[in-house]
Amino acid sequence: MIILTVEKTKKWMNEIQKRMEANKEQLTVLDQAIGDGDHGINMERGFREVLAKISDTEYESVADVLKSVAMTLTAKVGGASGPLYGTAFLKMSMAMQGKEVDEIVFKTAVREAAEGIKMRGKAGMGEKTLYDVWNQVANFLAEEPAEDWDALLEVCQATIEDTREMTATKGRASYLKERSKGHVDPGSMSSFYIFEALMTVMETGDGSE
Amino acid sequence: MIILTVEKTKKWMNEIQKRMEANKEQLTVLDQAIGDGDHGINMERGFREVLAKISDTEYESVADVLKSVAMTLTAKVGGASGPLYGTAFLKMSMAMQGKEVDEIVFKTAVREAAEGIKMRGKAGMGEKTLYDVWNQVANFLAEEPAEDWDALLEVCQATIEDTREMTATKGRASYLKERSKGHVDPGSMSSFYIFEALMTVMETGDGSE
Amino acid sequence: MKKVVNDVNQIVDEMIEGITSVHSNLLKRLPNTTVITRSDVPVKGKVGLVSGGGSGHEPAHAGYVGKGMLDAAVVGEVFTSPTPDQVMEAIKAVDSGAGVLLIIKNYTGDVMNFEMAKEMAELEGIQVEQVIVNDDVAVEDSTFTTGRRGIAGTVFVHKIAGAMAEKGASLAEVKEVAEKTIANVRSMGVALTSCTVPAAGKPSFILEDNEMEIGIGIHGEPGIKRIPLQKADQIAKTLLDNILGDKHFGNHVAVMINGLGATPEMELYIASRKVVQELNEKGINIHRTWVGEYMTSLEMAGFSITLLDLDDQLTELLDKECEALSFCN
Amino acid sequence: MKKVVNDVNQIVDEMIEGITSVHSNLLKRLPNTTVITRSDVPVKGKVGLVSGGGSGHEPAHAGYVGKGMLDAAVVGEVFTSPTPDQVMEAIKAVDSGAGVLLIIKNYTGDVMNFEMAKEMAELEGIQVEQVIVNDDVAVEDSTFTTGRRGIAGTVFVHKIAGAMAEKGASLAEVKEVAEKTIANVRSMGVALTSCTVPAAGKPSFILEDNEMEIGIGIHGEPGIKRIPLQKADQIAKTLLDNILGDKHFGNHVAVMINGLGATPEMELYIASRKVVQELNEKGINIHRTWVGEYMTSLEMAGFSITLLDLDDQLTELLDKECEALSFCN
Ligand SMILES: Nc1ncnc2c1ncn2[C@@H]1O[C@H](COP(=O)(O)OP(=O)(O)O)[C@@H](O)[C@H]1O
Ligand SMILES: Nc1ncnc2c1ncn2[C@@H]1O[C@H](COP(=O)(O)OP(=O)(O)O)[C@@H](O)[C@H]1O
Ligand SMILES: [Mg+2]
Ligand SMILES: [Mg+2]
Ligand SMILES: [Mg+2]
Ligand SMILES: [Mg+2]
Repeated sequence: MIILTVEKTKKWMNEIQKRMEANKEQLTVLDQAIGDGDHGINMERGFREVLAKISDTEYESVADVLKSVAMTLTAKVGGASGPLYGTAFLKMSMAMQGKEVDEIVFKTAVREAAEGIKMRGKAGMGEKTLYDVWNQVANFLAEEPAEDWDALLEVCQATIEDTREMTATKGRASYLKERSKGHVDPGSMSSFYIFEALMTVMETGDGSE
Repeated sequence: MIILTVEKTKKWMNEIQKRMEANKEQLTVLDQAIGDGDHGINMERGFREVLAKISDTEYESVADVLKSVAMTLTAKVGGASGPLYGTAFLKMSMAMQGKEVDEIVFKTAVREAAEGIKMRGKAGMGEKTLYDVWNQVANFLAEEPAEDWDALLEVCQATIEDTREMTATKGRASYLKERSKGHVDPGSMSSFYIFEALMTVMETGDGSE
Repeated sequence: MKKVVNDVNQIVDEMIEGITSVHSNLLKRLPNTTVITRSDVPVKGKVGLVSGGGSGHEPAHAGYVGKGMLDAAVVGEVFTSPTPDQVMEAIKAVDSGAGVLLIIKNYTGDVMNFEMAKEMAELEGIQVEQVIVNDDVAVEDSTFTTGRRGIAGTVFVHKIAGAMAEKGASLAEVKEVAEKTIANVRSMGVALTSCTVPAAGKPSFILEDNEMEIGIGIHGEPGIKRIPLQKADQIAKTLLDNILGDKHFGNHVAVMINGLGATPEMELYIASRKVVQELNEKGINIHRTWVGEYMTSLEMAGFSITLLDLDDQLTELLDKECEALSFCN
Repeated sequence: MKKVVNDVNQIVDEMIEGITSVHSNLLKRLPNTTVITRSDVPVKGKVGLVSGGGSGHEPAHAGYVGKGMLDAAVVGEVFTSPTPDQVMEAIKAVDSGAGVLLIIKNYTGDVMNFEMAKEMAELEGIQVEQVIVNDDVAVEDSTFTTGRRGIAGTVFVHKIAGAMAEKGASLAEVKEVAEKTIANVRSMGVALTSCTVPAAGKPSFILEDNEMEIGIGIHGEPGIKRIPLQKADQIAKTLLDNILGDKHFGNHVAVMINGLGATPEMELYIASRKVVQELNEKGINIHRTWVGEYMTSLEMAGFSITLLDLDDQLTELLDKECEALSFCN
């Protein structure tokens, strides 16, 4: 069964953008605690630009949309999150190239995205970065069907909570060493919104209305 | 009758210093309102230095003490008040040169001090400066005996109150134009302490205890 | 009050030690004074240039001491004019027989203290002249009052008089070109926050979160009015309009956008952009623009704009090489 | 938040316009980019030097663009690394065939974005090398973590690599001397107050009236510890001791006392005085000390100290003339 179409993908981006806008301050506050206080600003700017880019463009395939998303994030976000999310969406696009996006393709794409993040950021599990969320989501999808979105979100949420107790060893929070404990990783939080947005799209039909 | 001796003059400076120290903040706050917020700091520093200078020095005459005071104020205060008070005490010293300080000499000295301030500061009556106080005190002494210290202080106080309603045309407060109204002139206030200190010395005997 | 200091009573002394120990190749302190001079004073045959004032305006004035600018800077307590004896020491140290020009900012205290020093120096047979800088258009220009303050425009006076003296001009000639510069320079500033005099320990005034003070002085003296915070372009235009409205400027000017202490360079350049745009639109050519901190007010946030009307002589002197730390590059 | 701005979303754009319109003789903006270059790039036969990073650190990095230093500065959003496409534009603009060296400060974002640009440029056949500055001793030096931050010491790397490139050295030679400089430079900072990212509108962190943060990063990242405010001499000694304890320094160093934004020059010199004293006592010769704002953190109050261990080659390159606005005089 095809689970992502061009329209649905656009709607996904739309839903992400709404969340980044609504949570811009929350993400920034999280980043002020253990980073440099710009994560919400970066994400809001990035997905605003993504919408501006994709809204009026006709796309042939989901892969094409996601390539556009990747390019825009890479060119407009900057910081750590720009290359990481840029790479994630680029890897998804590459995994979907020439294919319709059924469950198998989707699962492979998420795994590829997680691997891309790992390659770009040189971070492994438990280093208190957004890789934690992407990797756990990819792990979940390897075991479970891609329709139990609630369960998937629970995984995200649990991982975010896990980052709270971690000592950061990558990214800006690593400068804090033990003092980074007790704070949720901002990038993990923004990743949560990406999957939450996806769930919303998945649960409300094909978005072709 | 001799009204100022070397000892009494030293005691006068002592009393001034106490007041400048105690009112350092008040004078500074007054200067913050219509100036640059350093008048208390300047006066406290100046008379601290005066005491340091005169305490351990033997003087032949009141004129010599006051010359020392004048030099110290001129060299240690700076700003507008340094040259003005320096000049005032220097003119007093000059008027007392070679003389014992009886009432006549004292009165002449205060008038000379006021004229010195006028010459140095190029300010006339009603320009909202310490000249107002010195001039009114000199005027009072021209009419009244130099023993009615309470009345003299009343003159000072009334003049200070008068400065409140004036629009400054000299000194830093003049930049404020009408906005300088409603605030007492800091220099007039410090002049008040100088005369109040004098009164204390006059009323507590010859200070030779 | 949060400051990097040891003892508030030693600030000036320690600052002077810092400046002269760091820049010992260029500058020296006259022993037991608060005077900083070029290391090679007196410069033979050259008119000596002395300026100074209260401290808290750094890099003024030590930053302008060097070949082609000042010979000496006399440093007072924070925001307090230095005393006559200190100015006198500076005059004696820089005089090589060609006389000395005092460049004074128009504040009652500065004028009186420098004038007393001038009188003392003349008694010792040194030829001394003075000029009084009064470039701040926020204050009314009146002979009945103290008149206008000297602010950032003073730096151009240092530069131009300095270049003239370096050329070997006479005291009268140096004074003349300094006075021409003063006649041609206008400034005005704005504050977003107050400064705190270290010995006072508390802010000199309070501006609410949405307020700014237009026409601020460099000692935190109030300005023309207190109004709601505006956008950078609007602020820059207000200052510029006041400056251009005060005097007729020709079509060739030098510009200074001067940070008052805490305003990031980023913001100074945002304001500069508007100034350049406005002058371009008015057909006024900008010879050169200086953007940075030149005449500060401790850690005050805000900035001033200065315009100097140029003729051929002023342009040539402004462009001459010099070696003072904070202006010459 | 009180800032001289128009629209928080246009800050970077307007700042770049301000810088390039004021200094149009020296600098230019590559059209439709956030890249500022020397007006004469590419310089024939010379290795191109590109640096950059988030904005908010002015005068870094545009102030270091000029003959003898950088060829281009790539400007990101406030405290946010610029994107690969912008870095790529800079690389293309400065490459004259001799290759390009990227001088990157060690932040995850900067490293990733610059590396992506390097990959892109290599695909287009441009020879690109990179060095990563990590001078901040407040952070542990570890290969398992992100490692140390690049802070004010970066300016010395710009200067020395720039002088080497200007001499006509090869890309490998320029990279080698840049790496030597990185190996020889150490810094550490302290904050007295926070900064406010304009788009965030609120201070990045809160320090109480009696607190300071030792080991602060230039983006307001926390440091080693938060302790009660100390005297200037004590603070300077703590920073210096950490630096000297981190590496063996020879007896010939260059020093930078770098204001983070809102700290008056007066206070920087008070701290400098202690640094000079301490080094003198230790018998370490100071080749030269730079005091001023070189690598800021918006309007943060505080400062950093940088020491560069010099040998003959580094000394010669450090002393070479250059024309960048904020370092060369
Ligand atoms: N090496 C890394 N690998 C994976 N994710 C990282 C890495 N470094 C940082 N991150 C993620 O990036 C987030 C910060 O993003 P952002 O604030 O936008 O960038 P910056 O740190 O450059 O300001 C962190 O919360 C973390 O999740
Ligand atoms: N021209 C003047 N003539 C007489 N008194 C003056 C004059 N200018 C200023 N003053 C007095 O000096 C006082 C300010 O002294 P102070 O604050 O120590 O100096 P400054 O104004 O240089 O900071 C004013 O309150 C006023 O009384
Ligand atoms: Mg961040
Ligand atoms: Mg005052
Ligand atoms: Mg004063
Ligand atoms: Mg960032």
